[in-house]
Amino acid sequence: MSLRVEELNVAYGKVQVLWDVSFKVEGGSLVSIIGPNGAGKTTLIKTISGLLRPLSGKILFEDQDITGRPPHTIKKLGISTVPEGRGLFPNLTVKENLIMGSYTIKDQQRIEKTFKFIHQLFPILSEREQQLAGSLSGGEAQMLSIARALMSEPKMLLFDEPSLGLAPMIVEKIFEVIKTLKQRGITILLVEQHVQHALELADYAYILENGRIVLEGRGEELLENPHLKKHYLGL
Amino acid sequence: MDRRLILTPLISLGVLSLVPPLLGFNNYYLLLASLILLYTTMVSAWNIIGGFAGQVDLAAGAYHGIGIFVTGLLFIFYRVTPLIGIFLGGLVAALLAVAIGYPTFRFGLREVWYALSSLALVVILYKLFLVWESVGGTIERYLPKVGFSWFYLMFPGNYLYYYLMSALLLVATIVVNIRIRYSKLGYYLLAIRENEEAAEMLGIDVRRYKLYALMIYSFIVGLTGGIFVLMLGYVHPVLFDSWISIQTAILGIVGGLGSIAGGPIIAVILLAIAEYLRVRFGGYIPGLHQILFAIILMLIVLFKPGGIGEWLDSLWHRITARRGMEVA
Amino acid sequence: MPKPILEVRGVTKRFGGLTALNRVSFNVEEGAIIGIIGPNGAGKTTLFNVITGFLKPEEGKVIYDGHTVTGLPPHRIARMGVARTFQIVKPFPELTVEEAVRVGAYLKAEDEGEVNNIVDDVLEFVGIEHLRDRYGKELNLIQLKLTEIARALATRPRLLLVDEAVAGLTPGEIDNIIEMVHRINRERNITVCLIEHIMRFIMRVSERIIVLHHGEKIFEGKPEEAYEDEAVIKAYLGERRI
Amino acid sequence: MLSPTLLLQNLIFGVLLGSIYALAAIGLSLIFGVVNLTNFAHGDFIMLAMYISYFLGVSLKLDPILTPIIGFPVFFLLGIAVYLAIFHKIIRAPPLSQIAVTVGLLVLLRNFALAVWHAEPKSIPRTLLGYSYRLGSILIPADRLTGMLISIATFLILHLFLTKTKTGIAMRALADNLDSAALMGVNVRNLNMLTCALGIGIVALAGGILLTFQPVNPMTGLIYGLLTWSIVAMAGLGGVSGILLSGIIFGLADAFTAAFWDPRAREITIYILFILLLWFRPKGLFGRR
Repeated sequence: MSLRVEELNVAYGKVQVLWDVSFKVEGGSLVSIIGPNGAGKTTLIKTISGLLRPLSGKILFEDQDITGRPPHTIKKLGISTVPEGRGLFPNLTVKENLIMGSYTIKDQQRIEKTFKFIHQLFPILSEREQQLAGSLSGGEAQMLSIARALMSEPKMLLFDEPSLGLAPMIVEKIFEVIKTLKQRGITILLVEQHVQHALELADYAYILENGRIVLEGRGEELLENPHLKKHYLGL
Repeated sequence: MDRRLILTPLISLGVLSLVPPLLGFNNYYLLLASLILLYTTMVSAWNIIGGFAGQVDLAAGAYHGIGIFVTGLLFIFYRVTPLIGIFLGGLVAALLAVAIGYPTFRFGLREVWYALSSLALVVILYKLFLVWESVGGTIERYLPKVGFSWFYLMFPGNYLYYYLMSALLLVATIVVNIRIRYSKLGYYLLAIRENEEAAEMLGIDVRRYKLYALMIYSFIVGLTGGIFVLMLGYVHPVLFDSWISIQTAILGIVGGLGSIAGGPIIAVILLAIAEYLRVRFGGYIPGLHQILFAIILMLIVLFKPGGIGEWLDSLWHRITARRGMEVA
Repeated sequence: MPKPILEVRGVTKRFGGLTALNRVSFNVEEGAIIGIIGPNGAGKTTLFNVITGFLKPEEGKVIYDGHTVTGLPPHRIARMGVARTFQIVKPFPELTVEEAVRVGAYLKAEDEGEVNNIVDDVLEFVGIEHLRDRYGKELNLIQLKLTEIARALATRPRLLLVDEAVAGLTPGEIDNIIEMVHRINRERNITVCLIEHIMRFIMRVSERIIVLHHGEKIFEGKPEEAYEDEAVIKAYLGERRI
Repeated sequence: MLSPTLLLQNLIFGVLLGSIYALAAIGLSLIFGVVNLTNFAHGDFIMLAMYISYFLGVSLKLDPILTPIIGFPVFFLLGIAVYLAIFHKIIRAPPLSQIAVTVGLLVLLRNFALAVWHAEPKSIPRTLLGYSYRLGSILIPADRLTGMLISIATFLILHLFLTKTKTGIAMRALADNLDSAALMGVNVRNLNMLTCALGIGIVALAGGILLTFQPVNPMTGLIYGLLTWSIVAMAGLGGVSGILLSGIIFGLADAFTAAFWDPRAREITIYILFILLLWFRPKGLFGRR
């Protein structure tokens, strides 16, 4: 068992956003959480990564309780985040963004090795190394955000809407990358509104609506599920 | 609401008229009391721009100084009666405020930058009058000695008259506060303070209403300068005093943003304590009263951000609620 | 055929390299309820910001009631009869609900008496009279959204733009909003333009919808037809790969 | 009279002065940019640094230019103390609260100085650098020249720190995006504390240099506060080189006003420049943001 979330309740001030959300992500698997805008997807990612404190509930990573811990300690345990809207450092160069990704790693040799891997995975980033991250195109920026998350050699990756605002061709590419990462054995939690892709890739998936899990099942199953259209399109 | 407009001035005038007999008509105490009322007036006026409109204005020292110089110089150079001079001082202060405020709001200066540029205005005017030898310069210019005169508002050796003038101005400012708070202007200013975009979308010309608030505030602060210079008897550039700006904003914040009673009440109390400290310890710890202000300000902002006004308001609510029950 | 109250003609809005709106054109007939939907980042809120004057488009214009309003500041446009609510609520935390609605009511009222009447009327219409003396900071999300609608209605608009009214609400609360939108339209004769992300909601409210995707209008027509439209399904579900 | 010599003389004066002003402002810029804290008391830290320098100069007979050797570590620790006691509590507070609390701090520091050193201006009795170099008819005061060299060296070190070390890059990352920095594993609290310590520590350098040629009184803080904020406004968070450049621009404005109008009018030019800048270039001259 890699990540387990139990009865999570989260609020911004007086407004509760998540209600009794429970799910689990087995080690090495890819789990998608699908939901429309305002369903609470970003809140969920922020809570797991430590940026938000839940009202109640538990988050367990490798059977260790990480509920309410500050984000930098969670990162050190091996959970890396690709935040909503990339969350890059626009006034830092591409290289510096990647260095920030390896912030928790002390061993310079390991960092060099990861750099090589990143450059294989995203050749475009090595071309743009000295460019400011703020000048990248949407697709490049998303790749940098993923690459940055990989720099710490994470056991688990959290993706918050990686397809947001990207052209269809780029979206294809991004999901290819996610697939590759899954094949390399990284546990992945993917939060998306892009139903098709997210479900195709997923071993297991949950539908989040208005802060509650309303449907769950295996990826392909859900894709064929007549209720999905109802829940998602309102048919 | 109408009752409040009649009751508030009556009650506050009643209270304020008790002070001179309590002080035994001692001239020195009356001078101190008048100063306290003038500073309190500034706090009450600041509430319009700072409390209602939410702009951290630190230019009170500038408008106060303008009032001092316009009233003083008109009297010194042209024997213009302060009856007119004080009014003109307020007017010039308001004109200056608009001249600065129009571009400031036009270019969307807010928060830190508004506060800094308004504080810079005080220093600019101070130095400008220092360099501008024909009206300012480094030597004090004294008001002419005319003896006891109603026409020139000169009452040598009797500060009771100035005390009454200051008291009237304070009460008038509080009445202005009440009038604004429960009118279109007041609601618009509060909406701007709370959320400028939402206010815009409700049809509020944000810039224009901020300017209105700034004009009223600077006009009143200009008037305080006019009365102040009559008591002081001379003009000097050092009277463009940044401490006036800071003191006014501190008391306004401690009193509670937007609270009509909070600012004046807290100002009178703290300024009285400050005067006591200054007289008692000023010889060996010159800045003790300022330290007191600073500590109270920091404590209030850190631990009771609503200021004293919030507490006063809830007290008022409780009293009126109980009265409501008795009626029922 | 009723005349359009709002015409959007070839509006293009760019942010740096990103084209948020690409030559978007459509009309809104007086008295209609029209829905604008699209996935996250489709440019919906940008469109509202252009219509209400918060943003100036690079190309194209917005015509309201026969007058070109592009380039006018938001308060002028509001004065002409356009009101809106915001995707992320913009409450007045330190004002009571009554005072917040009052702020809106001053726009068209002649005197204090009329202001009071508008406030009473709107609070009752929206059904938040019981919240009258509560401060903005004490309200929950649905109460904030209703207050925002009340505030907008108090300006006596002819056109109301509603930006994602139901995000984060429970199904019961959504029903409440749907009914409210119908009543605003029918009883107050206000043209309503809704932005929504959740299709289900928009289907139940509007006769006609416009679908935006990556800043372009990809569909305009009846809601039922949208389900059959290839481009819309692709935009929402993604391309089905073989 | 606009003689070329006079022009050149004041050009040099302005650049020397400006680079020292920039050194006084860089700490404010760091704290404002990285910690995201509006510090109205920055000028009063400069004033305090000048007094500390004066104190060390009088009691230990230390040359003011050398006082930062003691002043820097003291102010570094002071930065940590102020962060933990005050700044830490208002980091997420609205601007008004930050302004109010740091104005309170300003008043405290000013009156502390007033109580200890009284209102009369203090200046250092003597400095090793009380002489001037002569280039033809042009004078280059040694104290200011040394000040500029120290300033430029500091800027160079700071630049290397911010671009070559992990901690420095993390500081810039924090300025860009706080949440993302935390997600990268940065302990935000500790880094904020370090930034405050560094920002206020550098003030000790500036204070020592300033005292070699300018007296200090308790009101000095207001003037330097407004001056350093003006520099930050002009630089617009455009990095250390932006601060150095805008410092020099204000230094030139200062020197030319003093020479061609009136030494007392220096602040008039500087603050009018500041206000015009806020109106017409709110994002600063060199800023990317």
